[in-house]
Amino acid sequence: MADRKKEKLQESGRSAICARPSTFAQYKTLLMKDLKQEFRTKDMIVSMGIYAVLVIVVFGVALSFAKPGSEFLEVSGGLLWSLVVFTSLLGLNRSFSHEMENGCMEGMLLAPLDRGAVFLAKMTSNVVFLLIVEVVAVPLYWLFFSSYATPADTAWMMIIPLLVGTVGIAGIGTLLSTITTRTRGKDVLLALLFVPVIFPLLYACVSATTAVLIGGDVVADTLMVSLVLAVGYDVIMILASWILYEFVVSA
Amino acid sequence: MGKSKGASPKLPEVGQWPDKIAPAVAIAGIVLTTLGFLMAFFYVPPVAGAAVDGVELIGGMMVANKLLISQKIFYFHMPVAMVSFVALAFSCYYGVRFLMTREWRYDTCSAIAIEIALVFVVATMATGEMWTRFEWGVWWTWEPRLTTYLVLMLIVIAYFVLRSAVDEPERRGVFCSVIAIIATIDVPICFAITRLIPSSIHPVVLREGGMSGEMGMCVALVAAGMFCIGFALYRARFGQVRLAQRVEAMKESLED
Amino acid sequence: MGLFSEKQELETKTAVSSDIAVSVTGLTKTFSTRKAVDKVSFELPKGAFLSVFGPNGAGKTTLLRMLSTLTRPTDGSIFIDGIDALEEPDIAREHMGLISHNAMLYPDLTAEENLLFYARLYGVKDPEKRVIELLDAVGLKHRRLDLVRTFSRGMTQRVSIARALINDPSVVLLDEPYSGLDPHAIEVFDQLIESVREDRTFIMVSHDLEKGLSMCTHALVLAKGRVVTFAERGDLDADEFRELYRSTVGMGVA
Amino acid sequence: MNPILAEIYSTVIPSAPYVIAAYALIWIILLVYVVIIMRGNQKAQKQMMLLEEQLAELKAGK
Repeated sequence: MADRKKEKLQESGRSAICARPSTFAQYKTLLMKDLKQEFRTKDMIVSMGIYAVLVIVVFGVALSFAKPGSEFLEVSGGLLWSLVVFTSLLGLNRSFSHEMENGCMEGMLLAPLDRGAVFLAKMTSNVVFLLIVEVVAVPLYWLFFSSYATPADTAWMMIIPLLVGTVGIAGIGTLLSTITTRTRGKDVLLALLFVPVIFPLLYACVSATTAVLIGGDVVADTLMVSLVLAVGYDVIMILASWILYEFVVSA
Repeated sequence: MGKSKGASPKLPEVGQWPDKIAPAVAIAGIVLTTLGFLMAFFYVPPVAGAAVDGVELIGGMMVANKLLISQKIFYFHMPVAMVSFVALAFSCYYGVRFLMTREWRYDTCSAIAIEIALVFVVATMATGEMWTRFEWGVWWTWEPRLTTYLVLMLIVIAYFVLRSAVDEPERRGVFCSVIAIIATIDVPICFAITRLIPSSIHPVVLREGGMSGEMGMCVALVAAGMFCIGFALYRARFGQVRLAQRVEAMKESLED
Repeated sequence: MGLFSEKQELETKTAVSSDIAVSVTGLTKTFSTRKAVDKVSFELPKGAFLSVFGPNGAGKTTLLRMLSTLTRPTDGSIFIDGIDALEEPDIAREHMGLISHNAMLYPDLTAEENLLFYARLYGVKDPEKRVIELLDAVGLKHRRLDLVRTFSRGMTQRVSIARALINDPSVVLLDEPYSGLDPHAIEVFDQLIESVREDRTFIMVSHDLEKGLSMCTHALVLAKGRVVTFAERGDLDADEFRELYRSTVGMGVA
Repeated sequence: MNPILAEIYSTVIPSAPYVIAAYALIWIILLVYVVIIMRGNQKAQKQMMLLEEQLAELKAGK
């Protein structure tokens, strides 16, 4: 029915110059805009990067009295993920700053645009920025704490939980930051909403990362279970966010 | 998401059938919980604790373990937790209804339901806290059940902070409904993940184990009682909030 | 023949003859208890210019936001070019453009990038050509590679006009476009509106009575969300209208 | 009481305060909520009386 209607409108001449683009095309346009804007101003990446380094410095001071040894490996899985969570919180808070500046959010909503495309584009851009910061921060973490302990040789597998976790964080984070971006006291509110909701993903990713860092037999059982659950969380939550996004963005 | 054309669906309102049975349900709740309380302490045998080097004949049974009274907390702890989940599920249901029809009444119902959930989660945390304090001698352990309730309480608190942070009614309704839905999806996942992933640091102590017949019956009795109390509280709060809203509406109509 | 009968049936379904550009019936918006817009109805022929007047809080902006599909009305219907804006918001949006006091442009993108972004969102055929054409029309072709952040308020507003016209809309909504513009910028703005006026319908919300009256073909006065008067410019006596306007604005403020 | 029996019941006394506290807390929390509802009702009723007076004046005044 919709195509026939579209044909009819073509004939009506007035909006002849508009051929409604496919959702993927709109997704690409939105994503390109986000990336171009961010790589030009770089305010989100730079602030997240500096914040991550500062968090590592705080960890350094906090652990300066801990005696090095294998226990450090058990702890560092959690430390890494607290670094990722707080850095992504900072990034998510600013993810809509460009949109809010000149009322551009409404400019987007005026276009015949599938709201899901907005969600996916913003989520993808958040994932990209988070990964860039993680690629810098995680090796830096191990550099600074190399004197404490060297992780097991399976440590490179840490990339998998990091990836799964970042996608989950960006998914849910985009929905929650769309909610909190227009409210008072938005940074506290985003953290207050974000941490409990992301808790299961965090729990699974920390256990997966710790298993990978310690290596040996622990890897076998916990890693697979944790990753499967983390991916499960991602799928459920991102689907729910995608469906709910339409209500939230046009509220 | 078309507008609901035609007669607007029958909105939950004060004075409908639930309000007629609310007082009776309240009394039933009180009766059932007191019965459950008495049953927990006098009818159901205490759970066996650590072994004792010796045997004693008590009440026609050979007892070789410490008898734990502290486990009695469980008979109220579990039902209260169940009610809090059901209340959250109701809040999610009304949230979905609000998003579909944008009727304000559903937003009010969703907020009240999650308020009931908060009351019962706080009760769950209180009883859980007492049990942890005695069972493991510490005020808090990151044991799966406790952490899940903590996460649930945090989300519900976040719901109310969000509710007060947004002024515009339409936007507040949509945001709060979405959070109620996300919370209802998130909590079961919390439950599952914290149980399925064996946290290597300290193994999950599965205290409940099998429930004997009497224990199960007692829990069921208290649970029924708690559901009645929860329902009665919901209706009472709903009546009070509706009265306040009607007063507000009158104030506004008198102004212009 | 099938297609033809199909078209016929579509026309009658929307029950709006083709020369009516905007038809609004019984439009209402209630925020919990307060009625921001209360049963507003009017019809505008193609090419009309409607000025909407009224005191603060009369519901002018809410009305405009509903017309532009940014806010969902609680009740009533909106037809843009015969399309039901509530049933098919996306198709209605293809026919509309909005110019408001905030420019809806990304300060860190250049004027050209901003317009290209919106052109691609609307799916405009051959966006580059269209963007250059529009920027030329608003006299900013030579500044198209500069960041919008570096533009003056007047220049930003002109790029905003170009943005609103990117999809060649048949209905253009103006939400207090003059706020923050100096006299020269206002004059340029008016010329631009005049230049694109043929065969397009405009709805403008503004406090500036003289400006609104001079440009409009229809006038609508709102107070407390309800229509006070809706009249053609022709059979409107200017002084009587000013008197009416002053009384409604007075009543609104009390 | 022979030692074994004493040991069997050894946990009862120490656990008593916690059990009592647990049940008391539930009762208190529910009571607090009921009080909140009642106070809300009273506040609303008071405002309603005020409004009725205002309405009466308006009617009388017209």
